[in-house]
Amino acid sequence: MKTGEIITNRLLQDEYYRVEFYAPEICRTARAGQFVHVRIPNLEHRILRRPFSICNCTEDGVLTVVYKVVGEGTRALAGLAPGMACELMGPLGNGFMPPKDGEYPVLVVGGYGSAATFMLSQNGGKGGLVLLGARSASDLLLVEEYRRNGFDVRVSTNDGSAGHKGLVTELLTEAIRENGDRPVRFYACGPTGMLYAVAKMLCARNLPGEISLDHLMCCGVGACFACVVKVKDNNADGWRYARSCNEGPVFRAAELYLED
Amino acid sequence: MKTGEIITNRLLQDEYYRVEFYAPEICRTARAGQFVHVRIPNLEHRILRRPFSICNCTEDGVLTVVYKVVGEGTRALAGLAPGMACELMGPLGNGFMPPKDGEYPVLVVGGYGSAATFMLSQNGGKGGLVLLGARSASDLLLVEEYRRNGFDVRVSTNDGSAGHKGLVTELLTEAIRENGDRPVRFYACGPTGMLYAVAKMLCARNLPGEISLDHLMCCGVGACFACVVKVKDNNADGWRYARSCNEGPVFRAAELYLED
Amino acid sequence: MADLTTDLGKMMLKNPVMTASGTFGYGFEYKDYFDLRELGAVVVKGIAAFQSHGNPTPRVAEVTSGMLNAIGLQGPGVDKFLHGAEYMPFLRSSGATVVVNIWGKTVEGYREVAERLEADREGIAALEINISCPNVKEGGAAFGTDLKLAAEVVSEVRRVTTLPLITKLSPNVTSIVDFARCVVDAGSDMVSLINTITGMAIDVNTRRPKIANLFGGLSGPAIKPVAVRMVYQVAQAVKVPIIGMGGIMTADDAVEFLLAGASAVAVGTAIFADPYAPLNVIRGIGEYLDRNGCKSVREIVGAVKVR
Amino acid sequence: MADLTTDLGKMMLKNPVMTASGTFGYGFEYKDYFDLRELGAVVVKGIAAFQSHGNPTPRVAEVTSGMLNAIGLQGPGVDKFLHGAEYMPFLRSSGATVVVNIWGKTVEGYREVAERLEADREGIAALEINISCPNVKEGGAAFGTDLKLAAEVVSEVRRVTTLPLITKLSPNVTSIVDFARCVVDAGSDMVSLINTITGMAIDVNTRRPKIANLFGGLSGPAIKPVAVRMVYQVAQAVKVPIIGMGGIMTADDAVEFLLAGASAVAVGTAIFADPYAPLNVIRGIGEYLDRNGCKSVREIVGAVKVR
Ligand SMILES: Cc1cc2nc3c(=O)[nH]c(=O)nc-3n(C[C@H](O)[C@H](O)[C@H](O)COP(=O)(O)OP(=O)(O)OC[C@H]3O[C@@H](n4cnc5c(N)ncnc54)[C@H](O)[C@@H]3O)c2cc1C
Ligand SMILES: Cc1cc2nc3c(=O)[nH]c(=O)nc-3n(C[C@H](O)[C@H](O)[C@H](O)COP(=O)(O)OP(=O)(O)OC[C@H]3O[C@@H](n4cnc5c(N)ncnc54)[C@H](O)[C@@H]3O)c2cc1C
Ligand SMILES: Cc1cc2nc3c(=O)[nH]c(=O)nc-3n(C[C@H](O)[C@H](O)[C@H](O)COP(=O)(O)O)c2cc1C
Ligand SMILES: Cc1cc2nc3c(=O)[nH]c(=O)nc-3n(C[C@H](O)[C@H](O)[C@H](O)COP(=O)(O)O)c2cc1C
Ligand code: FES
Ligand code: FES
Repeated sequence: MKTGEIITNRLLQDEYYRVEFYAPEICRTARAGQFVHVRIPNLEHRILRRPFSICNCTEDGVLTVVYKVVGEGTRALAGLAPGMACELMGPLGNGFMPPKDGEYPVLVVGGYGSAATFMLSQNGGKGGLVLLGARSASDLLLVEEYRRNGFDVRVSTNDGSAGHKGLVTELLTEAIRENGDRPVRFYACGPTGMLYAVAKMLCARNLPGEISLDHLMCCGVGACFACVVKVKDNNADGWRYARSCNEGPVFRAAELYLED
Repeated sequence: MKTGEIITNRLLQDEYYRVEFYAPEICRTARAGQFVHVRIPNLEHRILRRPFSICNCTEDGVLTVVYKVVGEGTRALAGLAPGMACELMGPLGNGFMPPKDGEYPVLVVGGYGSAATFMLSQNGGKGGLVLLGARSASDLLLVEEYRRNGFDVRVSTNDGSAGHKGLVTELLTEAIRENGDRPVRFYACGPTGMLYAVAKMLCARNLPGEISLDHLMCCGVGACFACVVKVKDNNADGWRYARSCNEGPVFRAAELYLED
Repeated sequence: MADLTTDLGKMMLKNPVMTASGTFGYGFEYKDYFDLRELGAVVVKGIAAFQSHGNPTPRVAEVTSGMLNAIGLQGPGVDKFLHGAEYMPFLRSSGATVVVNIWGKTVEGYREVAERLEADREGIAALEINISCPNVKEGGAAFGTDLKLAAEVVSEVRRVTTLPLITKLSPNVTSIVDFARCVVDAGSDMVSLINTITGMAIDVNTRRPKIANLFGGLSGPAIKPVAVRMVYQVAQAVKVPIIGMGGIMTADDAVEFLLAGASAVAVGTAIFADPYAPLNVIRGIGEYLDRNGCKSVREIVGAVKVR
Repeated sequence: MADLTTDLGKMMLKNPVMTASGTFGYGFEYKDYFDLRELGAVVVKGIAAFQSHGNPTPRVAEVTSGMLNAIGLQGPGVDKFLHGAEYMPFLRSSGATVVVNIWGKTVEGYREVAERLEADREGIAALEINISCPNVKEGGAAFGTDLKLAAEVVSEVRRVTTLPLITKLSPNVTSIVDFARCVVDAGSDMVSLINTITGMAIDVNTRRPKIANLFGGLSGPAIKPVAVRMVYQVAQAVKVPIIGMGGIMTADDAVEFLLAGASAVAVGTAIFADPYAPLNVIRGIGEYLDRNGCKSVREIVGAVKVR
C-alpha cells in the first residue's frame, strides 16, 4: 500500500481543511477528477476507507486534498499531525477529459467539488471559467487559487453572503447564454442534486459535459458494487448500474440516466 | 465521572510506564490496594475500562499508576500525552488493612504488584520488608522508592539477573524463618500463581496475610459478577464466588478457597 | 423540554431508559453514582428460585466493539433478594421503578420465582422473563429457542402473577417474530429484545477458549444493527410495547431503536464503559426531541420512514 | 517456513486463505495489486443464470466495527461471466485457483447456473452455493433458512456437476448445525460459513433506513465471535472441510477460525480496508506456525483446547 506522510494539515476555513501528503507515486499519474482512498489511522471501529478528490499534485510529489469535516472519519483526519501517515490507494477512478484544443472549460462546482476540478485550471494559462456555488460565503473554496491560475471566477451563495444570491445553476444558465457559439466543455462536481440539475441542463441543450459523482464507496476499485449510479444502456430497462469508483466517478452528462 | 488530567506519562523501564493523574478527589481517600478503573480515550472498539492499582497519592492530588504495556489498552495509555485526560472511577475496592500497632509489614510482590502495595511503605518511617520477585532484573519495580521509604528490599529473579535466582516464595520462606516470633503481617500482590502459593504458605503456618488478586473486570463496582474468585463459605459446597472488585481485590489469605 | 414519559401499557415510566439486566447489578452497586429515580426503570440481574454460583471463570472476554459473557446467572436466589438489605429492601427505599428479571432451569422454576415475587410484590413494577436459559429437564436446549417451551414458561408465570410481564427474547433464532407472537399469545404484556448473541473467542496463544464455559453472549455496539433489525421486525408483527436493547451507547443509538418501533430502551454494556451512560442517553433523547420539534418521545416510536 | 498447503478433500490449496465472495469482485479489479496466484483461492462475486441489476442505492452503510450491505447480487450473469474478458477468461489466464459463487431465485435457477459452469468448467476449482437468497417462488423466504429448500438446492446442483461443492451457510438460523448436516447429506463436499447477519441501521436525522433495501447483511469484525462459535459448532457436527469467515482482519483472527475447526478461511470486508489483507493473513499464519513450532497448518485445524 502507498503510504502518504502528512506534510501539512491545516484549517482552511470554516469546517474545511487542506491536507498535503507526500505521495510521489500517485502524483506521477494523477489527473483532475481522480481520487485517493484514504485509510484513517487509529479509527479501529471504522473499517472503510474515505474517498477524497485529488485537488492538486506537484512535481515533487505533494498531493493535496481539501476536505470538509462531516463525520468521524474526517474529524479524525483533521486531528492528524504532520509526520503522521495515511495509507492511500490511488489515483483511482477515471478523471475528467481535458478540454479539446480550442474548447473553453467551464467548471460548475459546489462545496468541496471545487477541489475535484482544480487541476483542470492548471491548463497552462489557457484560462477558463469557474462557477462556484455554496450555501454561504464560508463554503466557497479555492476562489483565489482559481484566479491565480487565470480562471474567471463567478460566485453564488444560497444566502447571498457572497456573489449572486441563488443557485449556481442560475449562473450556469447565464454563462451558457453569454457564451453563444464558442466551443465549450462543461465540468461539474458538487452535491448530487446540483449535479443532476446541471446534467439536465446540458443534455437539454446538447452541450458536452462531464459530471463527477460523489457516492458511498467501499472498495474503490470496482469490486463491491456499493457505489453504483444509473447510466443509460441499451438493455430492456434503458439503464444499468455503473460503478462510480472505476467506471466513474466522472461520467459524461449524456451518459447519466436521469429519472423523473 | 472523575476526569484525571495526565501530568506526566513516562517510560519507567522495559515495558513499564508511570503515569500521574491530577485526581484530587480520588487521592483524598485512596488506600494501598485500592484501584482506579480507567477509561482509555480514543479506543472506540474497546468498550471496557482497565483497572490499575493506585500506586501513590499525594496531598496535592497527584495519583500515580505504574503499568505494564501488555495489550491494546495499555499501549494506547502509553501513547497519551500530558494535558490529555482519562475518565477515572475510584478509588474502588477494599484496600489493604494497615499493620496493627507493633506488627511488622512484609510485602511479597511480583511484577506490577509492586505498585499495589507501595502506599503501605509510607507508614511514617516504621519500616518493613519487601520481597520483590520478577522474571528478570528489568521487571523489578520501585526498588529505590521502597528503600527511600525505609523498607528493606530483597530481590529474586527467575533468571538470576538480579538478587536471588529463584522464586520470591523462597525469599518468603527465609523471611518467615528469620522472623521468628515477631508479629508480622504479610501483604502480597502479583501473578495469580505466586499469590496462591503465598496464600498456601501463610495458611499452612497460620500467619496473617492479605492478598490482592488481579482478575478480569467489567463494571468494577460489584454489578456484573465478571471478576469473581472462590472464597470459603459455610454453604454445602464450602465456597462461594466473591466479586474481587468490591469484596476484594484484597482478600485475607485465610479467606481464599484454595483448590487442589 | 419534550415529554419523556413512556406508556408501556400496564406500566408508565418517567422516561424510556432502563438498565439492561445483568449490567447494573441490583441497583445498590451504583447508588453512589446517581439517584436511581432518574432512570425509567432499574432492571435487576436475573433472579431464580434458588441461590446460584454461576459459571467458572474466566466469564468475560473483550472482543471488537463488544464483549462476551457467560456469567451463568450467579445470584442470591429469590429469598435473599426479597430480604437481603442490599437487594429489594434497598430498592424499595430508593424509590426506583424496579423490574425484576427472572429465570429458572425448569418451567416450575420460573413459576416458583414469580410466585414468590408476587407474594412480596411491593415496589416491583414488572417482571421480565429471561427465556435464554437452558432447560435442564429437556436436555439443555434454551427455552428461548423453542416455541413450545417459551409459551409454556410465559403462561405458567402468567398464571401466578398479575404483575406486568415482559418477555425477553433471544436473538439466536431464525425468526424472532415467531417468538414475539408466541409469548404475546401466551400472555406476555410486552417483549424486550435482544438478549446476547452466542459467540466464542479463542486465545491463539494458549489455544483455549477465552470463556471457561466455551461460549458467551455477545453484547455491545457490535450487535446493534442486528438488534435494531429485530426490533423493527417485531414491531411490524405484534401490537404490545417493545423494549429495545443491544449495543446502545449514545442517545442517537437509543433513538434508532425508538424509530424502529421500541417504546423504551435498555442500556447494558455501555454502563461498564460509563456508569452515567443511561443518564446521558436520557438527556440526549430529550435534546433530540427538542431539536426535532417533538413534544413527546411517543412521537418517534416506530417513526422510521420506510419509503 | 511451515507448510501452508491445505487439503479440502476434493480440492488442494497452496494456502488456506481465500477471498470472500462479493468483496473481491472477479479478481480482475485487484490485478494491479498483486498476483492472484498468491491466494489460496479467489472466490468470485455471486453469479446467477441471468444478468441482474441488484438493489437500489444506498446499498451499504458503515456501522461500528463493520458494515451493512444489500448489494442485491448485481452481476453479469453466467454467459457474460464465462465469456467477458474481465471475468473467467481473465481468471483462467491469471492462473488463480477459482471458486465460483452461485445463486438463483429458484431451485432451477441454481441448477441452471451450475450446469452452464459445468459445461465450461476449465479453470474452475469448485462451486460455492450461496443459499442466503430469497426464493421468489416460495414467498421470499431464504433458501438458507429452510432446511427443505437448502437440501433441494444442493442436491439439484449436485446432480449437474462433478465440481467440488461448497455450500455457504447463513448465520440467521436457530441451529446452523442442522443446516450443515442437511447440506452435507444433500451432497455438499464442504461448507463455508458465515454469510452476513441480517441487520438494520437508521439515520436518526432523516429517519430513513441507511440501506434502501431496509435490511442489509452485517459483516466485519463485529460478527467474528458469532462466526467463530458457528464454525466450532459445525466442526463438532460434520466431517467435511469447513471454510471459516466473518470479520477476519488479521492472521490471529484467521488462526482463531482454524483452531475452531476451519480448514481454510476467507477474508472479506477487511479487503475494503486493505486490499493486501489476504496476503498479510497468509504471511501471518506462516509466522504463527513457525513461532509455535508447527510444521503444517493442518496441525492447528480444530486444535482448540476445550478442557
Ligand atoms: C469520489 C469522491 C470524492 C470525494 N471528494 C471529497 C473531497 O475532495 N473533499 C471532501 O471533503 N469530501 C469528499 N468526498 C466525500 C467524503 O468521502 C466524505 O465526506 C467522507 O467519506 C465522510 O467521512 P466521515 O467519516 O467524516 O463521515 P461519516 O458520515 O461518519 O461517514 C460514514 C460513512 O459514510 C461514508 N460517506 C459519508 N459521506 C460520504 C460521501 N459524501 N461520499 C462518500 N462516502 C461518504 C463514509 O465513507 C463512511 O463509510 C468525496 C467522495 C467521493 C465518493
Ligand atoms: C485490581 C487490579 C489491579 C491492577 N493493577 C495493575 C497495575 O497496577 N499495573 C498494571 O500494569 N496492571 C494492573 N492490572 C492489570 C491491568 O488491568 C491489565 O494489564 C490491563 O487491563 C490490560 O489491558 P490491555 O488492553 O493492555 O490488554 P488486553 O490483553 O488487550 O486486554 C484485553 C482485555 O483483558 C482485560 N485484562 C487483560 N489482562 C488483565 C489483567 N491482568 N487483569 C484484569 N484485566 C485484564 C482488559 O481489561 C481487557 O478487557 C490490574 C488488574 C486488576 C484487576
Ligand atoms: C455481563 C452481562 C450480564 C447479563 N446478565 C443478564 C441477565 O442476568 N438476564 C438477562 O436477561 N440478560 C442479561 N444480560 C443481557 C443484557 O441484559 C442485554 O440484553 C444485552 O447485553 C444486550 O444489551 P447491551 O449490548 O446494551 O449490553 C447480560 C449482559 C451482560 C453483558
Ligand atoms: C459488499 C459485500 C458483498 C457480498 N456479496 C456476497 C455474494 O455475492 N455472495 C456471497 O455468498 N456472499 C457475499 N458476501 C458475504 C461475504 O462473502 C462474507 O460471507 C461475509 O461478508 C462475512 O465475512 P467478512 O466479515 O470477512 O466480510 C458479501 C459481503 C459483502 C460485505
Ligand atoms: S466502491 Fe466498490 S465497486 Fe465502487
Ligand atoms: S467487575 Fe463487575 S462485579 Fe466485579
